[in-house]
Amino acid sequence: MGKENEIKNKILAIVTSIPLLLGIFLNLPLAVTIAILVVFVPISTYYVGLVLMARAKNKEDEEKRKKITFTGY
Amino acid sequence: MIGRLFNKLANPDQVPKIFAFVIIVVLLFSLTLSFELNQNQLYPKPAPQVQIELAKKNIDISYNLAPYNRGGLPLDPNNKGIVKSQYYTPYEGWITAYLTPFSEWLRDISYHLGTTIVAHPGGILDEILYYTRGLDTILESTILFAAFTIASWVILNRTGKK
Amino acid sequence: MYYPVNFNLIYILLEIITAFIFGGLLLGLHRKVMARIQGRPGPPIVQHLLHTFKFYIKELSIPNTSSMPLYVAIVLAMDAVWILALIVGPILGGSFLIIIMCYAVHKVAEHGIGLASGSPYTKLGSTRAVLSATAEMPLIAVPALVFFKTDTLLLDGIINYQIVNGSLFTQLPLVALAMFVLVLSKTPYSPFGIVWGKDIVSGYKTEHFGVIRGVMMMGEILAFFALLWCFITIFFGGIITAPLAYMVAMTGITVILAFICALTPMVAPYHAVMIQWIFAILAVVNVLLI
Amino acid sequence: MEERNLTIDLDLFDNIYRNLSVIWCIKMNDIVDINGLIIGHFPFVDIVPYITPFSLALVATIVTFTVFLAISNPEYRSITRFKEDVVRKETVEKKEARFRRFMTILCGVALIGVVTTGDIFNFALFVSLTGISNIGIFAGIKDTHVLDAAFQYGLVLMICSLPLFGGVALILANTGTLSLGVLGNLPSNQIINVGRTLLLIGAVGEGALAPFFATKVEMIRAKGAPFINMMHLSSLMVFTRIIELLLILG
Repeated sequence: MGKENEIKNKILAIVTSIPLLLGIFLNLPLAVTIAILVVFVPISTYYVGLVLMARAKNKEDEEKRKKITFTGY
Repeated sequence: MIGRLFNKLANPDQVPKIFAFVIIVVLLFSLTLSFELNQNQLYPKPAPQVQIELAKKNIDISYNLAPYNRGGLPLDPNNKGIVKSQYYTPYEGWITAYLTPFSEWLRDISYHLGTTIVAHPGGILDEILYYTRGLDTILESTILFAAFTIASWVILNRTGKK
Repeated sequence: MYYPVNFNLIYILLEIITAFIFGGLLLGLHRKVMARIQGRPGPPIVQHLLHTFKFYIKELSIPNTSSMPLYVAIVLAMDAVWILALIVGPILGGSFLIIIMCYAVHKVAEHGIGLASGSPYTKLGSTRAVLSATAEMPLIAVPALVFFKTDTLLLDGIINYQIVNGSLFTQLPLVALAMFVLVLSKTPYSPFGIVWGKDIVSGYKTEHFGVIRGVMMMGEILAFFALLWCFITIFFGGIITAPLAYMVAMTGITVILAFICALTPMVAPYHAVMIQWIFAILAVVNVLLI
Repeated sequence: MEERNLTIDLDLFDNIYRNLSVIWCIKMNDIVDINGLIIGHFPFVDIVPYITPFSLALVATIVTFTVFLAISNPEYRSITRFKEDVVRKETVEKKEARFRRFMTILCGVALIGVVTTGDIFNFALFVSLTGISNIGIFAGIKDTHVLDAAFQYGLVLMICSLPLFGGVALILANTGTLSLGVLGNLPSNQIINVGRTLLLIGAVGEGALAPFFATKVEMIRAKGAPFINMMHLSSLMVFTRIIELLLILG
């Protein structure tokens, strides 16, 4: 996963959460609410998960841990 | 006993036989019931033989077409046929009733597509079916074409061809 | 039945999150009880939830052999379908048939998850998913027999019927048993859990890790919660109405499930189909007798 | 019981058929009890699809699945052979994949018909169409084990057309209508029950559900994930729909 991919995932995570935020602030009809929840909750959890994963991977201690495991070989 | 039966069912070769057997059992059971037709849905015309006799009596030529003649004069807009339809339509009793949505669209866009409407599936070809149901014709031919597609693909791409 | 025109999204979202957390705790409890029966200390009850969150920060790598949009999309479909079930069931009190559909799609998703990765282990799991679906679909259709008793399949209507005529559990015990077997087959480590049995590594889940596994576990938690909710509503709807009572009942059923899971071995695939099919026939007999 | 039926019918046919639009809004008791509120209906002349929350959910599911299955590539299989020191990646041939993808899309379209139609004859036709496209999905495979099972499944499908259309014919002959909207209001009798049983057997054979599942389980060992998944989806959706249909008839 390159840098571009991470940026793309961040953008997608924000874009897919926008309908949920809209639904919270506006009073939408029921059908629209259901559609938003069913479609966007899984997708946004997926992309938020990808962003979280990238963050966890970029942490310094993660790098250190990797080094140790590789020298361990 | 049950175990042996299930072992048989687990073998694909046996499945059609057992399936057919189950259908036979149900059909045999159903033969013992009394069958009743819904009289009200029979075609609202005299029986074919009676029609012919009536025709002889009245010297009406159109009655020679006995069961297929549904009354009315051809190409006469004021003289509708006598039909008993399942679904309501303003064009009921006409030869062009029960067009599919696509045919209706064709009818509405132009004056010059008469034959096309008549000839394509879902047009009036299915008039023969008495129940005059447009989509059925399309579906039946679709099933047929799907079968033809599969068969031709299998034949064209068969392995070990010379 | 009356569908309100405006329904707050926050309310529904909170309900889904509650279902997720409570379902996760229930599955944790399930593991704990099983461990205690087998004489082990067992993980803490929050372990299952922590497990799900842990996968969110683990690296995701998609196998080179997988069939691509399907690999991700089908896991998301599994989540989406149970969110739909949770909206239709507890909030709207809608048709039970929609939950049958959700269950069907869940089985399709299991099959697809197994196929999409291209690994032979997941392939085995997905083959078993098809095998179990052939028996579980009739089983979930059995509560449709409740229709002959109550003349309605709307969950609201079923609750109303039970408030007037007493709980359905006493009237249709064998149908309740069939539904219970269905819930049992969706519990981890169950005798009918042939799709994720440890004899085929992890069944259809073998190749899924990282974020995707987290999303998948979320879907499974929601599924467990939704099925438990359906079971309680359809057969004890008149007695249990308050949310707290629901929680107590769910905990009780989870403990029973844990006892069954801990004490029974996993049956062979074809035998699982056979046993479940027998339960379905028993339920039909029960309905015919009344 | 039969005579009572006929007298009811006389009233029904004169009043109700003429005002179908009125019925669809008010008198659809059974469908409302099973599916929830009827949101609307399309008065196509001979086929009257009605929209309920149930059918909306089904259509949404099927459309989503069909789109995703159609755009997915088939998966690879890594294969090692004896005396060879390489791991080969095998997948479905391009030509074969194209044909099977077409059949997958056809199956999806037929499934949408299955779940929306409000007419049992059209239902039987659509189910046959899904069956034949399922066979198409498996016809391209060059694997004798799979083809043998697919052959048996094809036999079952052909046998299935008897119970499916026979059941519909029995119901038509007895009640005089094929429309689910009207059938939902008619009381059930023995002949309708036989028709329902036949329809159920037809759907069970079509979907290869237990106890006739052996063919399907052998078939899905083939390659080509998205296409095979469609077959599973179709059989389960047909089963879901037939539950609704049988309950409406009752």
